Amino acid sequence: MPPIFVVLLVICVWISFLNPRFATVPGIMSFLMRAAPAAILAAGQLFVIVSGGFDLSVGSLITLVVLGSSMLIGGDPANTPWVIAVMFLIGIAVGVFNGAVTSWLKVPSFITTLGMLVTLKGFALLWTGGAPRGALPNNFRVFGRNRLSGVPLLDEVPYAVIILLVVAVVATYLLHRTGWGKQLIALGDNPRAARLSGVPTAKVRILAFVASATSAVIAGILLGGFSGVSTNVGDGQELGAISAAVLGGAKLLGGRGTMPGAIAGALTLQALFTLLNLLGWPKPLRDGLQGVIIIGAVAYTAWRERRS
Amino acid sequence: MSAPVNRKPKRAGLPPAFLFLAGAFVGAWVLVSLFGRGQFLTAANITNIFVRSVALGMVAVGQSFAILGGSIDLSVAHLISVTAVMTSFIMQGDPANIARAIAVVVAIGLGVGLLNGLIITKLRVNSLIATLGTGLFMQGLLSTSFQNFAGAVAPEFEVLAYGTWGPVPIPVVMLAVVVALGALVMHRTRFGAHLYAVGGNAEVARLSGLRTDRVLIVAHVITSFSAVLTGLFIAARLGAGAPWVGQDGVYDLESIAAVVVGGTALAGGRGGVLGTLAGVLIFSIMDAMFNQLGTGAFLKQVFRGFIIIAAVASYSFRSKEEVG
Amino acid sequence: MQRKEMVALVLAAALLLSAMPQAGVAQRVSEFWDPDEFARQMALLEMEPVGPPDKPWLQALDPTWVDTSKYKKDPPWTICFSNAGLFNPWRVVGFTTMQAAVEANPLIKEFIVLDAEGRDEKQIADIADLVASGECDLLIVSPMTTAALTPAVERAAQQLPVIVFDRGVNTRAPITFISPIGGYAFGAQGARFIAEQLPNGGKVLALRISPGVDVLETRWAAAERIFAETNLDIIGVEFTNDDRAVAKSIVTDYLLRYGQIDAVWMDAGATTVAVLEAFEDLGYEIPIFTGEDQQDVLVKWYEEGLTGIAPTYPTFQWRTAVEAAVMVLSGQPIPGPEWKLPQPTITNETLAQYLQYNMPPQHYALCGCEDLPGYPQRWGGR
Amino acid sequence: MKANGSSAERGRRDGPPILEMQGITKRFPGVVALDGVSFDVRPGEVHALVGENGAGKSTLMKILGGVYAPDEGTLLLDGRPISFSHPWEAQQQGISIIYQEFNLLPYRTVAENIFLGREPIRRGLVDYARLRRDSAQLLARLGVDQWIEPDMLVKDLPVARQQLVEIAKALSFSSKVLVMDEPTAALTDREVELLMGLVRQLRDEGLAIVYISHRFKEVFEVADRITVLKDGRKVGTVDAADVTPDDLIRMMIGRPLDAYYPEYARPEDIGPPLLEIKGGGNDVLDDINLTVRAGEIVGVAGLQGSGRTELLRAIFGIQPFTRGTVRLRGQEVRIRSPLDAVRLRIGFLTENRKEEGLALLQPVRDNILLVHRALRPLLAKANGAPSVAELAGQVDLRAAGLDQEVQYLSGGNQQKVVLAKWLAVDADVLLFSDPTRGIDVNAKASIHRLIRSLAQSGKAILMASSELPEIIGMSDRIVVMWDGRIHGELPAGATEAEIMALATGQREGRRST
Repeated sequence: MPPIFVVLLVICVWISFLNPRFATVPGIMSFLMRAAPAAILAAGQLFVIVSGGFDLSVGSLITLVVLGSSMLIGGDPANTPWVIAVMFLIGIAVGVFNGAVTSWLKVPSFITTLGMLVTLKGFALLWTGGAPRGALPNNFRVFGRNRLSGVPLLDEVPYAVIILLVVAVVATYLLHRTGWGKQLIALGDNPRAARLSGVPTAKVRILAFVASATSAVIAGILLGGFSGVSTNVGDGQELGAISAAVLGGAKLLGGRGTMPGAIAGALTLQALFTLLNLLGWPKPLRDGLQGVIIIGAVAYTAWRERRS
Repeated sequence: MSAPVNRKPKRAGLPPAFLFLAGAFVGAWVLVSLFGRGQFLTAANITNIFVRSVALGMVAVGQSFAILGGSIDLSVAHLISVTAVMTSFIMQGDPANIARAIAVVVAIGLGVGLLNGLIITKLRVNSLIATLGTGLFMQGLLSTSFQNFAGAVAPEFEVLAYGTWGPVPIPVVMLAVVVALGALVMHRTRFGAHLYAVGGNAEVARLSGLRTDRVLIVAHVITSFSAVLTGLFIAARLGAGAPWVGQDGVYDLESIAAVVVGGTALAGGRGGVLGTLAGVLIFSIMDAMFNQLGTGAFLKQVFRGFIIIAAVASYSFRSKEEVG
Repeated sequence: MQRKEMVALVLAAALLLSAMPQAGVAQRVSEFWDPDEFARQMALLEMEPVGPPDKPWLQALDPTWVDTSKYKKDPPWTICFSNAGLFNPWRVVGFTTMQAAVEANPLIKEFIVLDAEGRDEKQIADIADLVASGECDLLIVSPMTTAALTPAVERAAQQLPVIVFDRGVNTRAPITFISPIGGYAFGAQGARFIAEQLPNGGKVLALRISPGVDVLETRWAAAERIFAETNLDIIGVEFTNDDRAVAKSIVTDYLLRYGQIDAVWMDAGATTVAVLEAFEDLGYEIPIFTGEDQQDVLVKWYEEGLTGIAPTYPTFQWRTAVEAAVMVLSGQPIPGPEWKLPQPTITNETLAQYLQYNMPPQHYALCGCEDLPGYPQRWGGR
Repeated sequence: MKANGSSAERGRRDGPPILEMQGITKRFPGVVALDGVSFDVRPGEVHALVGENGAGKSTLMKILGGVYAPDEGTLLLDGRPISFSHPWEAQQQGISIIYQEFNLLPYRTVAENIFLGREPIRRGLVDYARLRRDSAQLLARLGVDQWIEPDMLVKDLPVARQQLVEIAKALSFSSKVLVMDEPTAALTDREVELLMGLVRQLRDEGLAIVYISHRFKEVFEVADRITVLKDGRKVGTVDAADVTPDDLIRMMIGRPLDAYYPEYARPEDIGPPLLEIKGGGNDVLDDINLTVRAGEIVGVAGLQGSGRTELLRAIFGIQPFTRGTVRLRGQEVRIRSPLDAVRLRIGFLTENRKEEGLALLQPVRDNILLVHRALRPLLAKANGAPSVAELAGQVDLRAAGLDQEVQYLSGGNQQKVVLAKWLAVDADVLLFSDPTRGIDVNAKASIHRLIRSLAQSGKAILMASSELPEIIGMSDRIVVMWDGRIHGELPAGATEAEIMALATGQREGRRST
């Protein structure tokens, strides 16, 4: 079993030791519900990371989704379905832009998506005039906030958990069971060899950014649902997603990474925060520890690779 | 041998980013004259463009070293906060403490740079993750210990931010000195030449007998040191440091943006300090222009992102390599 | 991973995590605590304001007056404004009101605004820019942080008439500083309400926007004093950055750690609804809370029959800044060097009169904007 | 200086060695690169190191240069044992090396490259004036100052001149031992002459020179002693005066050529033309007319920079033809990118298997299926037909399993994975560029047999190689490139001399086939 799952398990056992409610079905469901947006984002980010790139624009895209939805819906719940559709279209457009600029103009994705991070946040704020406006109706918020009741054995399951499960299965299938996923990993491992093997590198890479952007749209819908309209909702999410993927064993600059690992990485970070919260650590120290942990994880992986 | 020989000598003057700088300047001038209020070409306005460039400029000069070496430093924003807070906390408004405060923050900066360099070279941790980690760690400690503006700088220290030297503001002099020193180190010292080699191709550098680890560590120490300078300047400018000043200025991503807009390749090995200065000035000109055009801050942000992408694309689009 | 390594790692981690000192920060005496000012604000709360009864933005509490005849200038005027930023709905509503107030006044020919994007560093440069441009007849400043902006404002005041509002500066250089009664009154009202409503040992969570801003620091300083005199259990003080997502996460963390919480004291209302939702979503009873005059808070409070209190920090002060500028440039005396505006408090009893269903959720009831051009559409209303 | 030495002139062969390697053994995953090799060189001597690619020359040299540490054995310098953990230490000890792979920074000037790591310092700063002056002197000493100026960027120089910069760089050291690894691979005769003179001069100045080459002409011209390596072992050290080239070949190969290479194609094996190029050209190629038929192996010979590899890259769409027509299986086609070529079932295999052939962190399975997947819809299932196990069997792959990461395979097996990748899509026009470079002798033979059997199964094969024996041993026809053109064509069994004559542009025209 990859190390990250062991770490996750240990932390979860520890949490349930401190807070027995955690080990119950509702406890686990609440935990997964809160971790869902970060886990989905990590899943999306992994597509880009294995291809050898970064997607820093996801945080701002989340903000755009939350603010944009509140603007477009304008308080009328009837607008929710088409607005959600529009958000996915925006996401796809952003993904295509990121991928196309990186593939064809040869701008490193770190820079492309850094530019998009700035632009999208600016656009979202420009649209709303700088502060949250409007509200998200309940039929939008239900995905991030409510639970499906009457599920056998589990009783209540948050929609966010169901969505996470679907995303996890689909993403795992796409990365590890399709020709696209395999070509993506090969592209990240050795772009030149991939190109010379006939891999349509631009198409393959653009799709990775689309996957990442789509995950950001989903995460945005869940986060907007969880807490409502907010201008900072996406801030820093991109670094969290990259950290999660790296904790899950993904190699920055491409060629290695597993979907279950990345999702477990996100869950581990969330579990760690929960644990530190229960241990009474203040928020800044929790962030500080996160820094030490990601360095440690990557150093450990590097050391293991050198040893073998 | 049939391939043509390019006999054009290298170092043909200024880096191409200055073309963009000139473009931005003329563009801003025209736009402000047509649609804006006031004059663009006034001594006061130009001075202000430079003053606005000081904080970002100094740390961006340092960031150029990390990026030129094929590395990156995401911890600078947090180090700026640490520096600003420690400076005013130690100084407590007393000029007698100025030297001690500076000594302490410089020591911290050198230590952080050393730590970044060691984690990257010895533990083989990707620089992005390494500096993200040290940044988070520093910020964690800082925010746990300080929640607010801490102490105050001595009034004499504020000269750094508000004094003038003849008609020239001292901060601008400071920036000029930092850029000049940076350019000197990068273009005229052995270390600079070695840094180009390490960033250009670490394997070639190693086979040529360079101690690449050492070069990269020194580069990171320089980057951190520049963040300390920015931190000192901000403390002087604000009168005190608070644990959020670095992050609020987004000095990590902004400095990277300025460096790459200035023509330094993100992958390393190509570019220079003067380009970075051009990058920083382009951002400042945009600030001034949008101020005078009276359009809001958010529209500027939208443009800024595209400018980063467009500038880098102009350097990279001819490349035949796959870029990730 | 080898099993031995794993065990070693786990043990090391366990040791490290548990050995770390618990929440190591002792609460220091706040530099923002000023007992005299506290007493003064509490007194002002009881006072009747001077000024037109239907225009609270022109009222003043216990005013002294400053002569402004030396600033008299022939209209039309150019008024400049250095804004800290538009980073929350309160500022957006206020700024909208300000722009409308400028438009409503034909004597102002131009209104130049620089937005500092929430950065002290930029605002200092902005103010220098405005002063250097030579176009401003008067400068209004809404500072980002008090200490950082003081020198810049002092400098500007040497060359221009300056009016400061909202957050203050540590100098008497501006002609006047416009603000409502103040943070002590705001913070104390909420804390007293909670203290009255809760039994001994009641669990209270305090949520603050961010540190370092005087108008916010004073709110907590007063609340902290009052809580210290009770037997309430203050389980935590956290910063939300005015972000609903952060606020909801923090409250959820606390509920998971402590179970039911009896009251939430907040220094602003922007995240109030998100905080209450955290209780709802985890199946806890909605506690006693403090809010502000945002419509979303008021509507939820009213419709769900909750118990709360909403001290206000009226957005109409943005309008006051424009009115004051006009008075200064006309040479009329204005309240100064401090212009204290009234600061109404919304309670369960007075709640109904502040509900405005036609206005958006983040609209502030005390905008003082109802008679300005473009109302209500300009503020997003119907 | 002038190249005035005659081949009779020899260096000293007396005195103690300055550098001694004793019983050096170095293992890599899956291969023993060096097995108990001893070697020494004396001041004022040129000691040639010969052997086929994969014999262990480069490994030995990298051990000398501090790149690798030996697993066993000792290094003695001036009789003192030494060990290097970093190339820097080797330099400090006075050992300088011209590596075979280009070791230059493309975006730095010639002068900066030459003195990298040893920039002259004046008052704490790099003395760029002196840097330029010293570089100019070095280039003048090499006799290339009319082509290469100190301020040129390396990336703007053609390959052969980069090689000269490389040589200038090695000369700039004031070293005791100079190691040159195939320094003439990219040079024209004239440049080679210059270099030979220089080597003699350095020798006379008392430098110990290790000269690695497989061009016998040069070896016999400058070497005092010759050491032959084969399969990682030392075959022997001989005085250059005592042996003939034939002796050396026998020592290197250890068996006659015809037993080593598979048989040529018989006329009845050869089918219709699969690849026809008429008037092909681009910035580096011109007037390329070439036909490759099913069942035959066409060898492409030529010096580095002659357009040999560029021809293959043009066909494969990496630097596509901008002129002329290409017909594939009788159909006219346009190939503008590798993807076009792959879609037309053209396969490509180069000596740079790690850079151009393989995704090293991925398992054998995913590498073999990479091309196959690239040709299917993106969202098609990853696995299924064709059978990877069968393909692996077809190329005689030796791996721990199909899930083993290819980074852990030996060079020969890695090349087989690349080959299997193309077999998976049934590519019937295969372009090989130095397919056996850096691979040990047995694996080499096995790959040669594999290539021949592919031809026999009806595939058209175009094989470029820098090794003349390989070209001669494998090709049913040989085209020789010079100056971006096909300078001539030779039938199977042509001699090295015939090929070199065409490759150096000395002889015009073609011999009929």
